[in-house]
Amino acid sequence: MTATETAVGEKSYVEAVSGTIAQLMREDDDIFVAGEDVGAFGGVFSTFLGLHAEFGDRRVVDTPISEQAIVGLGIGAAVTGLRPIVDLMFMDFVLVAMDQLANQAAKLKYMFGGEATMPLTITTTGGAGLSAAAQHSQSLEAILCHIPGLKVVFPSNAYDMKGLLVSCVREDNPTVVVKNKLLLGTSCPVPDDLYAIPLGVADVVKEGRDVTIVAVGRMVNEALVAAEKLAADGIECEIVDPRTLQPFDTDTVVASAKKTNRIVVVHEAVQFGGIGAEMTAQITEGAFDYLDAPIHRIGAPFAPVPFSPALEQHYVPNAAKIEAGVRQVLGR
Amino acid sequence: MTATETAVGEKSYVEAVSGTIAQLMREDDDIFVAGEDVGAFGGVFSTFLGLHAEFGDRRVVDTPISEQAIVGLGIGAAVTGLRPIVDLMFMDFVLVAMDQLANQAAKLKYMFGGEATMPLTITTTGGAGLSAAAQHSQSLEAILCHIPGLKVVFPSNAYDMKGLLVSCVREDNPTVVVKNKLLLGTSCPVPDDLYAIPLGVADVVKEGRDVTIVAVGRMVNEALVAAEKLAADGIECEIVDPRTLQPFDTDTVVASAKKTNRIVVVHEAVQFGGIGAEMTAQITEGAFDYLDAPIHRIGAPFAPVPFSPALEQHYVPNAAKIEAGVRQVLGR
Amino acid sequence: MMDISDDVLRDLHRRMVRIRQFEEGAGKLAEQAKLPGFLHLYVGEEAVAAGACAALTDEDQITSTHRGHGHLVAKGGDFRRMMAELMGRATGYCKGKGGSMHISDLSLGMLGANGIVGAGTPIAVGAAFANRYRDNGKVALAFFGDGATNIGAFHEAANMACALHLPIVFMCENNGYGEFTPREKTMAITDVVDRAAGYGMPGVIVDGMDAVAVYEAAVEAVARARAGDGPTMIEAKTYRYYNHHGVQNMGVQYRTDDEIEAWKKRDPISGLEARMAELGVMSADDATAVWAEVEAELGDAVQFAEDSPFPEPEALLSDVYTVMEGAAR
Amino acid sequence: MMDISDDVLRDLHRRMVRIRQFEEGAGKLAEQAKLPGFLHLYVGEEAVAAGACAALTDEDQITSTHRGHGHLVAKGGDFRRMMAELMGRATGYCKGKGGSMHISDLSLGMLGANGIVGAGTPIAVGAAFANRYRDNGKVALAFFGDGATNIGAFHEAANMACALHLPIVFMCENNGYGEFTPREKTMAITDVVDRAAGYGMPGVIVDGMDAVAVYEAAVEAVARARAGDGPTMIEAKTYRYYNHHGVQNMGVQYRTDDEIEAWKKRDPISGLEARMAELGVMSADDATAVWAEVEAELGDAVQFAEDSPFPEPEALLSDVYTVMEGAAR
Ligand SMILES: Cc1ncc(C[n+]2csc(CCOP(=O)(O)OP(=O)(O)O)c2C)c(N)n1
Ligand SMILES: Cc1ncc(C[n+]2csc(CCOP(=O)(O)OP(=O)(O)O)c2C)c(N)n1
Ligand SMILES: [Mg+2]
Ligand SMILES: [Mg+2]
Repeated sequence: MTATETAVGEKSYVEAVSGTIAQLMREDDDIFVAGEDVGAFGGVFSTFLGLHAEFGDRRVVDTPISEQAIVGLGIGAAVTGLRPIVDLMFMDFVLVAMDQLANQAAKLKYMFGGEATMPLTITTTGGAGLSAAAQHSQSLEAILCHIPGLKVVFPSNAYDMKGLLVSCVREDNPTVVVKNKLLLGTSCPVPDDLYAIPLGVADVVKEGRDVTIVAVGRMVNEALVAAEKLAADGIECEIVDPRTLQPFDTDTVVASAKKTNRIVVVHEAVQFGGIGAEMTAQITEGAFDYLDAPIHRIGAPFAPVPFSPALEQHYVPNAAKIEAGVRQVLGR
Repeated sequence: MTATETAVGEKSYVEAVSGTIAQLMREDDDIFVAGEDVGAFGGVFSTFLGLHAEFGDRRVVDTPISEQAIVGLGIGAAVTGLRPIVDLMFMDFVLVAMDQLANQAAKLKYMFGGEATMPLTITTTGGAGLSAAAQHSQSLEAILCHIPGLKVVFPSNAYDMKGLLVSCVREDNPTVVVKNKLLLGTSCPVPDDLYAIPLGVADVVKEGRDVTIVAVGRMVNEALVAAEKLAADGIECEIVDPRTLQPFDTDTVVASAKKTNRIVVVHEAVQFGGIGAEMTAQITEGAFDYLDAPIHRIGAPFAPVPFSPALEQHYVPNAAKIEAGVRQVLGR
Repeated sequence: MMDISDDVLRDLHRRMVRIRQFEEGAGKLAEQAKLPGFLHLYVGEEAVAAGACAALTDEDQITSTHRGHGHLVAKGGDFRRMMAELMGRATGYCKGKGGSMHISDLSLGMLGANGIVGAGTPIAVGAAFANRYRDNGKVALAFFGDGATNIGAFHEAANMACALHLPIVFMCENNGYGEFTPREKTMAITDVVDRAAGYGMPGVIVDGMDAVAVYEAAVEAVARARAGDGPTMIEAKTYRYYNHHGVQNMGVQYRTDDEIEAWKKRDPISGLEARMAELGVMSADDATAVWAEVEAELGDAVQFAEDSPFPEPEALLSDVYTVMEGAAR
Repeated sequence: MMDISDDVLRDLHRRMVRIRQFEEGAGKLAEQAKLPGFLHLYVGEEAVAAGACAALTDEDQITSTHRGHGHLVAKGGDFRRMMAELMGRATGYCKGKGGSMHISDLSLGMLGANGIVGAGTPIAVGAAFANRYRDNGKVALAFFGDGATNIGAFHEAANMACALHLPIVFMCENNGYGEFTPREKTMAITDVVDRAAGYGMPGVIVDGMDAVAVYEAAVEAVARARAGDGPTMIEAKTYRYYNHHGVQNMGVQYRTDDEIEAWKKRDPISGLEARMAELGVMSADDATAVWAEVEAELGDAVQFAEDSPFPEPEALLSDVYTVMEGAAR
């Protein structure tokens, strides 16, 4: 984390979204926000709270329930020079707007031979844990990362949220910022001033020599809990948070693999075809001779997200599963 | 290939679609076909030719340009007892219908606690090579394979097309059958009678001891060409065609990896996050101690599909790239 | 106006009371934190589900929305299995896998609540297609909100149903809001039914606080569909008493108390009770008896649900696919 | 009827002749297998693009379709860069990366042909939003086909534009077919413009074989939009002379020769030439001169394209992203 010389206060993940957007909007009139219930209501997750009161109808726009047109609105406004921030309330709704995201926003510049710029930020909220069931709990980042032209960030805490959001909004390419439902209420020290965390740079959250845990989003917290338990047994975990999933910081992850020789990758998404598969492939490619054990992947099982808490708690990866995974790759 | 005791004739990949559907429709009135231009016109790739003439308006239905409603039509009809075959003309249009596919068809049974059956077959046509550019050339199977509830088949020749299509139409779960544009005109001996190739069973297309090439769809042909060239140098390639990508036949692929110890995986889709990443991860998990070299992945580069033949020819993986990949994993 | 029999009036009343009690009961349980997940209550809109479903046979199909309990109750849903589902129990309609937003009963033709706005409408088109295909005389009816008519899936469904001339009824529950945003901000028209002409189907507006009015319009539309005369759109002007989800009208004042009170004065159940009393069809005692009966049904269902086991962890991996006899995997 | 100046008539004529010649030229090259990929020709529909774009300024934006050459030509597209793009050359509008289906010129406000039916319309809404946001007086115009009005993206775009009261014109090219399927099979209405009322915007039908009629309607709609009075839908009844793609009316007889001939009798260019001759605005010689001039422009463009290099393989990986100064990667 690069500290800046400004006041630092405890801020929640939610404030890291709404407050940062407000700061960015103050310095650039080209930025506007559009989405369902983002206006006076402030967004169903409160991540846009206060924006409408400060910036009014012109810059904070309630839209119809029209995910395709919401993204299209962003594309058309971005390609004609504005810097839209558009919200898809739940990450599951990305699937409703998938053509506009993947066939239009992602490809437009390339199809036009480079002429266009697309400074479009799409925010959305993913993840399970609220008994919101199969259509309101998904983690679909692997799908987005497979589409050339998009960039995807997945902040695991309020500090990263602010820094990555700043980079995304200032980026001239379409970005998707994934908020996590269970992180919304978490907080950590966050500088008051704007600062940017560059896209494509992983964060070594914790150094360790025995094993590397590559953890995505909220799983970073679970990895920290697991690491603490393992430390009691003398096992030192290194934890790498990619922060950006597309572009992916292969170098940092591979360097860590070369150092520890044993790897666990963990994300909330379904394991089959998840971003962990790509990570596993990249680490195998980049550090084959350094690996002392098969890379252990942890993701959700091959099922939709179940409703009942009795099932959902077994569905979502957690510290216990990470701990077990680490013990497995270490053989102890 | 399991041979049946019936007449066998040379049939094209296109006939393997249209002819097989006709045979299936003759024996089961619950089967119908719906999609854009599938009626009297026979589909833009002729894969539905003759069906309307034989079965008429009731069973072969031209739809509006409404990919979401086309899939929804299939879902509603399947859950009330019919066996729809619905067509999404180009695989790129899967993205337009993604909510109905991934949030509805795939999850309905699970969300309903198992009560529903969903005998829905979705056909679509993917792949590059026709200068159809970024929105008419994609291979998006990795996205579909990441969604629990869908099954995905990717036939590499007319024989497999027939047998897999039969299994899909008779399957009580939603399946996606991916036709490949450049394979449409290819042909091979195909039994006249109906036969089923079970879903989830890979085909060892060619045995060999030096290296395993896991090749998806049309890449099987390219792998065969590469293998022939390599054979001249005394390199014996084993070629595995997964045929079904979801469920994936891990056992056959891992067994081959344990035998040859060196692996190349190849598909047309973008390499980052492609199904090859999942294969690589699974092979690493299942045959870690057997691998003598990093698994070599071949896929499209991280860019949309370009229009100009001058670019597209370098975009799509081919025999030369496979040959180079094999030489790399063998170090010779 | 149709000649409505006393039995129909009693039937409409009973359906509405069942919805009201189920929803109020669910709301109370939610306040006690006994219901996980989101809860979108149907209270206030009972006349729509009751009127529409009374016009259908048990075999006819409906598709529903995120606000689906009322639809399932109106179609004859079992309180026990519903309440168990809302509590995430193994005895629930979906074995605890779906919850409030995916509640369904295929045997009653209820093809599922749906968490994706508008996504049920193309599925209803598919059911209607199957009905026509089999010539089985069944009709499909799609419930959806005013907000849902702004989404692409609804449009494609409405157009396809008309193009294929299917036996279907499009039943719009216009409660004036999509979540916390009033209709005026999201569409430039006042009456959703103005969209019907663009698909080539007739459209009618009914008072969605009047179950009889909804019933009459639905009977006509269902008859049209059954006769092979194609789709109809009905717009029922209605109102939800509670918040978009949960039981409080919490947070930002997106609706005024006056507005809420004005609608409550037109309550569909007390309205019908008054009318039935006037017609001599139902005395105050009769009405009380219905409420008491349903209250007992609810109490039993809550008890059943609370006594029911949670699903076992193994259940996580079943029901993803239908297991095929003799198939690989 | 408006008072149309002689200059406007000449302008409309010239735009149409440029489209016709470009398209016939492209068709010939396709027959010689010189054009890779799909080719969707605009021949027959020239009056729509010409009339609409003549009503726009150079700064106004358009979004287009798979059948987009005509739109770009009408907006002032450069034949050289267009032809080079169709041939996949590095000198083309998209450096050979987009081809016919993605041809675009942002400097002319042409925000791209589009391979996904209907997908351009929400993008036009975004451009219109930006115009209003900046209060720059510009208007966006979305071209789309009759078939496109059946897809969700169109619906969402039309509704959103009306809800937000944006400066936009929806220009429907109703040529009676979506690919090989007649309109009658895919919608239950005859006039696409019947959909306009469902969004709350005025809708007008014009003769799409008459550039002046299209122009007049477009001028009015553009003025409305520019004045802040919101969207308009225009339906131009027109016809494509060639097949859905390619130059032959090959394969299944989905259209009769009689039908094609009847429309050709109402050819938009010869129609306008006759009218201009009658009005004394353009003699036969004048007309011939225009054709000859454009023919020379075309010949030059074809030559330019054929002389142009193909893109280098390295170009494959550029233009995926805008490279950010000082950014990681
Ligand atoms: C595609 C999609 N977008 C957004 C949502 C979030 N959402 C749930 S209910 C709702 C409002 C729906 O409004 P309406 O259709 O009028 O139904 P009502 O809630 O008023 O009954 C929204 C926006 C969703 N579930 N699905
Ligand atoms: C989403 C989508 N579905 C299907 C297609 C295939 N397709 C290309 S053009 C076309 C017909 C479009 O009809 P219309 O909008 O009337 O335009 P026209 O070709 O008549 O100008 C179709 C179905 C597509 N490109 N995109
Ligand atoms: Mg509503
Ligand atoms: Mg058309």
